[in-house]
Amino acid sequence: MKLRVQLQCKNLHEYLRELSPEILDRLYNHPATCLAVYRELPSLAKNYVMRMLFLDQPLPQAAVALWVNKESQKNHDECVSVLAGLRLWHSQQLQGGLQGYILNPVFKDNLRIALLGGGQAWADEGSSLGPDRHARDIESLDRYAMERWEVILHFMVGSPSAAVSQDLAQLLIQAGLMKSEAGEAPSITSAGFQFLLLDTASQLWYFTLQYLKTAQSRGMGLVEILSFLFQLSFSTLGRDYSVEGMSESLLIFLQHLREFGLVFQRKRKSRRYYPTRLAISLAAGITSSFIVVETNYRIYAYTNSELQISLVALFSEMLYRFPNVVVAQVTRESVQQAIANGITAQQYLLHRTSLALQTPVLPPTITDQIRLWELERDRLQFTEGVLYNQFLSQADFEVLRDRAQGLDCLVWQDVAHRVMVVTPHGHSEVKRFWKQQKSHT
Amino acid sequence: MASLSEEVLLVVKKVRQKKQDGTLYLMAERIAWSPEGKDRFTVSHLYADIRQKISPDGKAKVQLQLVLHSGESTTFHFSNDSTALKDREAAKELLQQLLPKFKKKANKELEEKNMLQEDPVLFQLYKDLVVSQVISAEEFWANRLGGLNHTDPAVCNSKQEVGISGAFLADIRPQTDGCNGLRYNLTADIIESIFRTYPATVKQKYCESVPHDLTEKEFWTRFFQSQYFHRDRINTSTQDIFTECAKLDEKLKSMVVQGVKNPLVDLQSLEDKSLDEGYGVRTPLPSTSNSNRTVKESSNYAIIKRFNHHSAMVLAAGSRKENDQGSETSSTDGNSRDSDLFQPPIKKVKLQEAIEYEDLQRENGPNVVALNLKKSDYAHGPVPLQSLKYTTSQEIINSVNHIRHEMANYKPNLTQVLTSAAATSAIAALSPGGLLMQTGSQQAINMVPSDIQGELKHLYTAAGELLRHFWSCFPVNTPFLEEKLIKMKSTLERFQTTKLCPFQEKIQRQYLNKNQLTAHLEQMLQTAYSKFHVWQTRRMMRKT
Amino acid sequence: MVNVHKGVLVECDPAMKQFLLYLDETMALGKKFILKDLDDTHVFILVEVVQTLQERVGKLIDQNSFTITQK
Amino acid sequence: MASEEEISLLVIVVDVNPIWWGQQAQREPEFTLSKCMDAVMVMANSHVAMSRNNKLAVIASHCQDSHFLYPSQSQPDGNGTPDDACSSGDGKYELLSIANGIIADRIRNLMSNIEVTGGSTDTLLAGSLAKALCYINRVSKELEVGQEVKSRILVIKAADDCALQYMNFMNVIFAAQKQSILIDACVLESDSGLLQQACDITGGLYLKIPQKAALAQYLLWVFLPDGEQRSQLLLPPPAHVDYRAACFCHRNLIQIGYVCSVCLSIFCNFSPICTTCETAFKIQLPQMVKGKKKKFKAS
Repeated sequence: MKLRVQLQCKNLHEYLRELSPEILDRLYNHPATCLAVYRELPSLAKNYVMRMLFLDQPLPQAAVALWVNKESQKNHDECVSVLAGLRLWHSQQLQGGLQGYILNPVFKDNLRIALLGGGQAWADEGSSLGPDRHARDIESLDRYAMERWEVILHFMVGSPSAAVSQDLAQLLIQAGLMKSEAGEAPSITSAGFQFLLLDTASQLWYFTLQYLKTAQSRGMGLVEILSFLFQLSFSTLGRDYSVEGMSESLLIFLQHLREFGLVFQRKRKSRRYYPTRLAISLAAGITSSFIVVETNYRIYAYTNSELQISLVALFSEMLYRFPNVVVAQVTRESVQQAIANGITAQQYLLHRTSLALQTPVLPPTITDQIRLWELERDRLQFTEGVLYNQFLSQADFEVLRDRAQGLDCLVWQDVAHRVMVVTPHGHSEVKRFWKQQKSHT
Repeated sequence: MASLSEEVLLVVKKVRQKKQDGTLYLMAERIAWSPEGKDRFTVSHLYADIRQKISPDGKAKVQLQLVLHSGESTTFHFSNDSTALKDREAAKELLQQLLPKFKKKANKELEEKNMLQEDPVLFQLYKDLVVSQVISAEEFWANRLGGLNHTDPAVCNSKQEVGISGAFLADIRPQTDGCNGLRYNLTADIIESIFRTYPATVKQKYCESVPHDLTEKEFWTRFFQSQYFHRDRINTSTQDIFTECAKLDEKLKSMVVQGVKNPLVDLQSLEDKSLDEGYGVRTPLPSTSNSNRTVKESSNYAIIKRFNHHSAMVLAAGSRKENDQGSETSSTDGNSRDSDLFQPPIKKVKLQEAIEYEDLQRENGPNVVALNLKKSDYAHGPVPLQSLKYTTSQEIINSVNHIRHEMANYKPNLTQVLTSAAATSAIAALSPGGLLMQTGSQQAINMVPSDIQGELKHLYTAAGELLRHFWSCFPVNTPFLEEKLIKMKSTLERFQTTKLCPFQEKIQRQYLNKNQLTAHLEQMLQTAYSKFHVWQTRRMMRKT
Repeated sequence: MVNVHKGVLVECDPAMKQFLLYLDETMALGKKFILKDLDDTHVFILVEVVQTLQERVGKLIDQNSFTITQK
Repeated sequence: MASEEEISLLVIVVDVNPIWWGQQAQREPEFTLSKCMDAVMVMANSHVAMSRNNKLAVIASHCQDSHFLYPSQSQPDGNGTPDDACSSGDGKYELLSIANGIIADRIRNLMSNIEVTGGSTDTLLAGSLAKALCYINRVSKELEVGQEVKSRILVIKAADDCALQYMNFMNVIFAAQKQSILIDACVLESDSGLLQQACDITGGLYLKIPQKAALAQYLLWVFLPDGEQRSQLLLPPPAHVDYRAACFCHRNLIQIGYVCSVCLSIFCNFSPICTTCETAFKIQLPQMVKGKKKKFKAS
């Protein structure tokens, strides 16, 4: 009886939609957030926002509805709902009496600032503290970022070399990606496995979202962090920013980001930091594709990253290793094992697809076989339960059956033979009920 | 009896239908059958409905089967032992004469039905105009069917001409009557095909001889005799009217002599001739000198020749249809026509169209000659002279200084780029119905729901139809056209009041200012009216 | 009188069920473990055998399966 | 999120004819070149802001030559520190502020050191368009394997057409059509036949704005959405394009005329010798002229 944690990776939108209105409104106080949110909108909605950007009074909804032609009415409705859902515009009573839309003023002003300026600086750049003696070029930053990130992943797959701070390990555990029995080193969970399969951007997002979830618990302002994050994602690569005027919690946050490799900071105490590509591509991902799968179940992985190889090794058995390529074999055992680790064939395929070099990514024979292998595992389905049988009368059976259904703890029933199975936790309740039934009669 | 008003052409007693005795009536319009002792018809078919009649021979029962267009069929069994055959023949004869009369009518109605079925738009139109009494069905169809044949030949030509079965003569299974004579029963179709096959000879003969000097029956008897007996005699008796037909048909020889010039179907050219037959001297055609042959050979040869001739004629009949639309009544002399039918096209052309595909051709561009232009302003291209407002150098200097001064300390100041008021006015101009969204009838149509659009479409088709009728009356040179014109005018007005106005009111009610939808319709009607008035006034003047 | 067994409800395809019955009567797991044969896709079995049963089934499938790939 | 969307490249060609703008400034001081440039920048910013992989180029079309305002040749990709440290002191998205900085900088330089030689006073629009096409071509060449670029050109037209450029202009238009590049035109002052044809041929939008003050709004409304967004929106209907040609002899528009079969010059009445290429038409009889007479493509 294995439980499958389905780990879903939301994008910015779904996340924001879950936030409470007041948080949203507070979020929109920062141009960066507005810009980020704006970018995530569906294209039609973007145009709507742009069209209304310079308006101070509401537009009649009827007029707005006539912006699109009939064919794309559906998209229009979608956009309207999205804009309303994110509280980007409100419907407002026009003097004429009919309903009208008006952009959320806070959002509008800050988006304007982001586009046209006229506000105050997001954060003062490093230029304020003169040129950096140890300035970093973009390549080194990328290298830094990737290795930092891979260290985390390594740590998750438990390769000895990788070591992360206690804080980070804690975070991983809270995120449910790893679990640690008291004492020994934390080990990866099935959720963790699935996490490994995501592409970097999604990993980043999942991780960040997990972080944000726990943010309050570590006494950080969600809004503050988010805005900083977005601001980071809109900063320019290879440019240094100063930590002047950052609150304590933000500084802590910065340290975490540093550990994830989202920002580069030479020393803990150094006054300037460089955002890396990871941070900037928080909204847009970077995927590496390096795998070729043949119909004879062979995998050629063109990589020499330890992590990648160990990932490949997770789900297939290694045949040969060369300096820049690894040859592996998808076998029933390997797939079974992967599935035993709680990865559905779907994700398995997805992962392969996301990494595969060129389309058509996976030969159908392979995909089908993998699905079959998955099905193989659940020939038997076990459900714990308590069996009731040998009822004296149909009436008794039905009374009890209905009761069980009422408590919806009924697993299975056979009216003809007056047999039913209830879940264990339902059992006691049902039994009590049965007792008092008998006492009545 | 129910309908004795109509004249009864033939009454046959003792006719069974579904194992029941009764009487068969052939009337002017229909064939009917009433069971014994009843005074009403249980079976009654209009001749128009009858597709064909079948009279199976050599059966124990003497039967007559009628197959209708609708597919079902009725079988009458002539049970009067003594006269059964006679009765049947009589009935058949009569039907023979009657059916063709009605065929045309039937076809026409069928055509109308089919057109309605296969063309929903037309059907809609039909409902709009005819069912709602705007115009009568006759007018409607008069134009339609006519239109079919004239306006778009594509439709009417699309029906492929059915050729003649090569064995059509053999198919007339002659029945021996006791002593060694033969009975042929010719149907209209057979006769038709005979004419098509021998347009030159037989038809001509038929035309000139049949009505007056001999009856149809005799004619055909002779025909067949000549067909089957007199052919293989070399010397044909002169009293046979078909002699010169034979002469005419001799031109078959000439065809043979010409041989097949189309290299693609010429089989002889394929077989390789070794020199030894005649040592390269072409052996003379058998047909030219058959005197030195034994009778047997010649008779065989004659038969073969007959066959060839026959099939040649059949083929010719088929192809003749293609190049003249069935007007061989005019073609009294078939020979010229036939011969040029068999006139072989030029070998080269044939070969080319067979082997060359123009999409495989690579076009060799014409060698280009450099264009030497004398006038410099060629580069201006075909653009009109715009009124150049010549700016004096002073102005130029001023403006340049001005702009230079302005831009010298230019600093982008985007926040003030647009005032809300300006934006609003711009949006007003850009919103549907606004200044810049005018001339958007297609936008207007986009805004109304699809059912309205459909309605409008129907209105348009209907109006178009009526207007077509209206304008087709011009120039008005016959009284008929006049009164039709007047009728159409009133029809148009009726159409406007009954159909257009309600629609307009409706959309007025539902949508604010969408009358640009119907503006064009209105306009069309108005033009028609004005035209009508002009015509009327002129007529008045002519009257006075 | 109603009587009650604790156990595990197994749902499977008829073929698998036959296999289970076979295991049961041949005492393959050391004892009889099927408490009640409910219908041809359901059986009710003892809790403790589930683990071993799964292994047995796994073994069965392994026997039936062969490697498609050659190294 | 890691979706390989296609890059959408917008090239804005601004007509900065100094003479026209100078006169314009004298005519109505409330809408000057600087205002226009502001509007253009707003348009540019909103295009860039729309999506991470939207690219931008701005070309100033002058009466002697045409300059790239953005991206600057020094940093082709454009996102780098500008020459003068123009930083987003005002909370603007850095990329944008940098871009705006560059643009402002260059237009300033461009306009401040112009000396008008009395010769040409017309905007070299055709040249600028050609430049735009070349740039687009270069960008599409520099792409990685996965991505493809959708490009369009937005012309902001101030001064009048120049007949001299007709040929080059037409060539540019048809080149653009071949590349399936939209050419949009936003006309400030007087309708431009050439641009009308350009838009009609390449499937772009042509708009003559009624009030210049709201230029930015018009740009954002009509020209910001790209191809597939336009298919969903209700936008101003295409203007009726006058395809009538003017005869070479009197330069007046004609529906039907005589076309020289050699050099395709158009004449409103028949002459036995083409005045342009001096081809003599061998015709015995004047009524044989019908042979030479072709119906000119009428709108």
